[in-house]
Amino acid sequence: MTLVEILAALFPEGHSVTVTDGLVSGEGPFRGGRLAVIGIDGDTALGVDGACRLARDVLDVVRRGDRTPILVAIDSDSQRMSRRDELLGLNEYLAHLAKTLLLADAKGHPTLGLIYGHSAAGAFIATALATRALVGLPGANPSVMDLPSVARVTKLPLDRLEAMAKDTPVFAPGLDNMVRTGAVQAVLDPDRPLAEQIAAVIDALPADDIRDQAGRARGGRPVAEEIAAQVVRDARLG
Amino acid sequence: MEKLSFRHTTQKALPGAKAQAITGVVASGNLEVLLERALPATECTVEIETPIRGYGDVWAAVVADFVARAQPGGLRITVNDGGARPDTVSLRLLQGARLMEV
Amino acid sequence: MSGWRREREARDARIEAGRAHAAGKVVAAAAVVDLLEAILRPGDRVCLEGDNQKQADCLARGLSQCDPGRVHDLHMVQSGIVLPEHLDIFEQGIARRLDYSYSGPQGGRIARMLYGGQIELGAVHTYLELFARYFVDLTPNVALIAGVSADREGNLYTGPNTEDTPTVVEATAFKNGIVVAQVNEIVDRVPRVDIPGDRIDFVVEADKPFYVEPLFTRDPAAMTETQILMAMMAIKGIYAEYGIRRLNHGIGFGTAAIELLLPTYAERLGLKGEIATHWALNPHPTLIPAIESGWVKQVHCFGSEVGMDRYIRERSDIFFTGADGSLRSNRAFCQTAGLYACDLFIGSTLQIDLSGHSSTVTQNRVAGFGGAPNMGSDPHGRRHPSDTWMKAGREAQVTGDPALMRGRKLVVQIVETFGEGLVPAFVERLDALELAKKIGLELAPVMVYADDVTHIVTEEGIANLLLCRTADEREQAIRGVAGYTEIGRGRDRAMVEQLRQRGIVRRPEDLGIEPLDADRSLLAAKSIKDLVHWSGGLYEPPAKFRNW
Amino acid sequence: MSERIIDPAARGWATSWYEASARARIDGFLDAGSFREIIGPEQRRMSPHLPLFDLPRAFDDGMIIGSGRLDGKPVLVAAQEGRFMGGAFGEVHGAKLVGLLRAALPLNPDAVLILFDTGGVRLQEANAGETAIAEVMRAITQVRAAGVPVIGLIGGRAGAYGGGGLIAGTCSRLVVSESGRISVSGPEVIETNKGAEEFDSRDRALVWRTMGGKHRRLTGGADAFADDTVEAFRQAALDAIARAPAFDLTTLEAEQRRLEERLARFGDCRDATEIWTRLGVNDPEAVPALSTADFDALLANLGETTHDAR
Repeated sequence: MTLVEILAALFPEGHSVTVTDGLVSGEGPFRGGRLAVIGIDGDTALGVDGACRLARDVLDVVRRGDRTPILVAIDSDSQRMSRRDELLGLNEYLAHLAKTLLLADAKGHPTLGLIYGHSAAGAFIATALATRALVGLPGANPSVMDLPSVARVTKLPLDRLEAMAKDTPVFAPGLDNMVRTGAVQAVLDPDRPLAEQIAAVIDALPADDIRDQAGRARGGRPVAEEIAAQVVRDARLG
Repeated sequence: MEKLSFRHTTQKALPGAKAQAITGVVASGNLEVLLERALPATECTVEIETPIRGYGDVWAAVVADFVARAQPGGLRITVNDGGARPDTVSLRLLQGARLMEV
Repeated sequence: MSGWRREREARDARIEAGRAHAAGKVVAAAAVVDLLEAILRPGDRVCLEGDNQKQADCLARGLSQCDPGRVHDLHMVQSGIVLPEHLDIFEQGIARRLDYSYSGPQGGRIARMLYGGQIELGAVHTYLELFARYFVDLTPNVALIAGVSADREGNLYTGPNTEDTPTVVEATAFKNGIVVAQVNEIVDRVPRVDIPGDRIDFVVEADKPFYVEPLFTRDPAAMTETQILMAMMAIKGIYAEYGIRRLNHGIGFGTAAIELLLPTYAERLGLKGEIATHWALNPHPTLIPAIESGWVKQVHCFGSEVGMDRYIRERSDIFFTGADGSLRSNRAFCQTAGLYACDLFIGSTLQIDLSGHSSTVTQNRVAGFGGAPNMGSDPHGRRHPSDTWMKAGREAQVTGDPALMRGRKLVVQIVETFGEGLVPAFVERLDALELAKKIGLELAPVMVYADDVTHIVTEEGIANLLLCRTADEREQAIRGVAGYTEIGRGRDRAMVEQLRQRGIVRRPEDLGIEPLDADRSLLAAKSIKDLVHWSGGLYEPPAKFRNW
Repeated sequence: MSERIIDPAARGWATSWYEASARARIDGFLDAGSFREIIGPEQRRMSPHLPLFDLPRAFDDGMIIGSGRLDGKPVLVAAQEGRFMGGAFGEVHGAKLVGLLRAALPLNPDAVLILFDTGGVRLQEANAGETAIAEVMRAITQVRAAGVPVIGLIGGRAGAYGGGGLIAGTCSRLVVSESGRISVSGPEVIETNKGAEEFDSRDRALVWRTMGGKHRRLTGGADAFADDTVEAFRQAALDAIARAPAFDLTTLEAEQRRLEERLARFGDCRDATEIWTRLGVNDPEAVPALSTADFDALLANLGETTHDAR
């Protein structure tokens, strides 16, 4: 689905969501209230300027004090790789954006990520992965790094990596693998009304971060949950 | 990865009461050594995982010299190797034994 | 017409042809190719200056762009084959025959080209040997050299990296040859005259400053405990034992570790003023802490080192500097100093065989020699005594009249038993022999011959070969410090133990050194930044060595 | 007979943070003998994935966690070993930090300390690493919201790159040394993707003045600048705990203003030296060579680099 199709499906009565320089922002009527939307469209890389603008939009929603849910719709590149972005402290801008989403969530705004295209690395962590729950649409393609690049860095032959990727979700790119890792809670059905599905996810948002539980149940992260739980069990102040 | 395992008998137990120690880091040309006081007083085992295949004889010689020199009786020693040279291995084993004697 | 001035007349004609592309002596960088095509003749002997440090790179690029129809079959007689252009000219037919000394980064390509017959090789020399032949049978017709600046008369300032230039110019200019100098800038007045203008025929204003490789910079951050242990053994087991004051160091990490242990470990051993006071050495950044701590009396240099110029300028009590204040180096003199006036050479190598022959040649690389064999040999022409030299002589003396005994220079190989990628440093047979056979060298490229080596230091111990009395003892002494290499594991343990009783093989514990004390905290500087601090901000390291 | 020539206590110089292993940093940093490791190496909770790639594993997966005391205060601490797989986040590595942060909520320590040393996500376990980073960031905000400061310390070989840079940006306070680097894309990554004209990764002076500790401290990307010693980091951490900002709307609105102002003031700068000039530094070329004391004096004169907006 394209962003236009997604917005049309969510807001049949119309909306104020605009896309400028690949940055998505606005809102529309939703279940008697509003649904705020921020995001990145068109495989756009996220740099300092974009992260700053999206964060401001999130803070605007939080400042209003209601409990408007926030949808983070993502079809992005990775973080923008440039000398200027790093010079200006891209890590702070991306972290700030993630923090605004996490604050919104803590303040009672349901936050929901929706990945409908690509996303990778810092852009992914700062946006869709900083929500209470992340869902995907078929065809979405999140990745940390594409396999040819992994092959270059790990010095392993590409065909061997491709073979390994088939039954090792922990490193291979793609939506299915992120589902199995637990990062993506569910894949929506494009043939069913989208607004209903989004509403259902929002109504059933988990109270805690259960991504590691899902990762274990789905086999994509076999040990993370157990390790984290053991740490909580064993930790004592000395 | 190649797995190697050696078992030696020593003349005595390694002095000291420390239950375990770790030294070194798994990095290129380096290794980590975990030592645990877990065996009868005159036994010592050394288990190794190394990414460099075909150096079993060298490992055997390094471990035998270490055992003769340090008399690490009672120790279960486990090595994660990152491709260290024998002299580095030898140094880390001795460092580990000394940490256990404290 | 007299038959005794033909060289001079030919020279005049070439200069005349070259003047067409010059304003007086000055040639624009864009006219280099025209100039070279005008002054060069097929079959000329050409010295294209370059060694393991500075490079006449603008002239090298120019030569490689000459028309092989006009300039061909040159005989290159030069210290270094370092730049790609140095070999390109052989592929293009511009050059055919080669006599050289050092090849470093081009070692692999030179081996392939020798094997493929693209180069007709005279010999691989040591620096001094090649310099010597410049004055006997390899005198250049044309020398292409590099300097920092020149005036319009050709007076040349070579700057801190003088290196080979005086030697090359001496041989060329005084035997009817032509000298072309590339300089970074033309000035009204040079800071000091390193080469008088009447020896320089053309001055090319280069498009960019000549390249210098920071070959002698060793980052203390990369120094390992093993190298520190070896350095401790060398200091306690050799420097202290023989009282070594006059010396030369190679460029490896082991010797750099020694330099960094002088103000710490050696200081605690009470050796200050007793060892390592007078040096034939490039300005190693790792020597800064020892200099600053008052260990070093003086240093003469082959060349300079990138980033060290300001420091040297402010330490003229230690270094040789000109009236302008900057370093004056000279490779030929410093090599001679290393050969005759030093009591010890210590350096690293890639392979040592069971007799003690060593080589830096591997199966696919001809690295050349540079100066190590000059420093790393016992000069039979030496006639002045020193305590060190005499002590070594006594150890080596087997038979004969003690009154006719002469001393020995200490030639020490300091090697880790395994190199990069677990490649053993000790071998049955040097790869150099295989390579010589493969590419048809009459003489195998041996760096230091066994009869010159006196000690081998490894992390396992020191082998004193002076004290060995038979070939068998020598082999077992070498095996006895060869660690866990196949050579080391093949030792006769009982015999090595006997050699140890006689002090021929010495372990760290025999020297009172605990291997576990070999810690990086012993290094006087643990990073390049520490070296900058030691220098009071005078050392300016190249960007690639910075982490701040 | 061997003699011990070097008495470690009498060496006369301090342990370098940059050079120390993660374990040595913890040992020197916390009150002597107070560290209690959680999931120690003897439990051998190693990566289940690295063997697939024929790569060696570490007993602690490069993440050492536990509790201890800092000047008597109970703290939780996590340290990355930058030499093992570049300190990168894998499944076990990340889960240990997630668990530690979750444990902070019931235990309520005086602080959680994260000793960063990471290149980002471990490619061989990329999805697990990336998800763990997201989990860590969420957990940090929860710990901060509960009133427990989370202090990041950056001065290791690997710096704080990739997701490590994002986690750092989520902490209450950051202490950095000159060697410390904080960034998202590494120099080589930028060069590979955008060419050497955009970023020459071999120009190390450029790397450090773009991503290094001094630049980050000058621009407010870090809150304290420490000498490269374990003791200096310990002192700086103690100071940081005492004055950590809350995690609330006020703080994030202040951070929003701070970051917007940075874009407006410096957004057209090509090089760090231009930024430093605009900050009021008289001799920007001299900054990289300044000693810590001189650099602190410079910071005091500038007066606008310290803030609570994080």
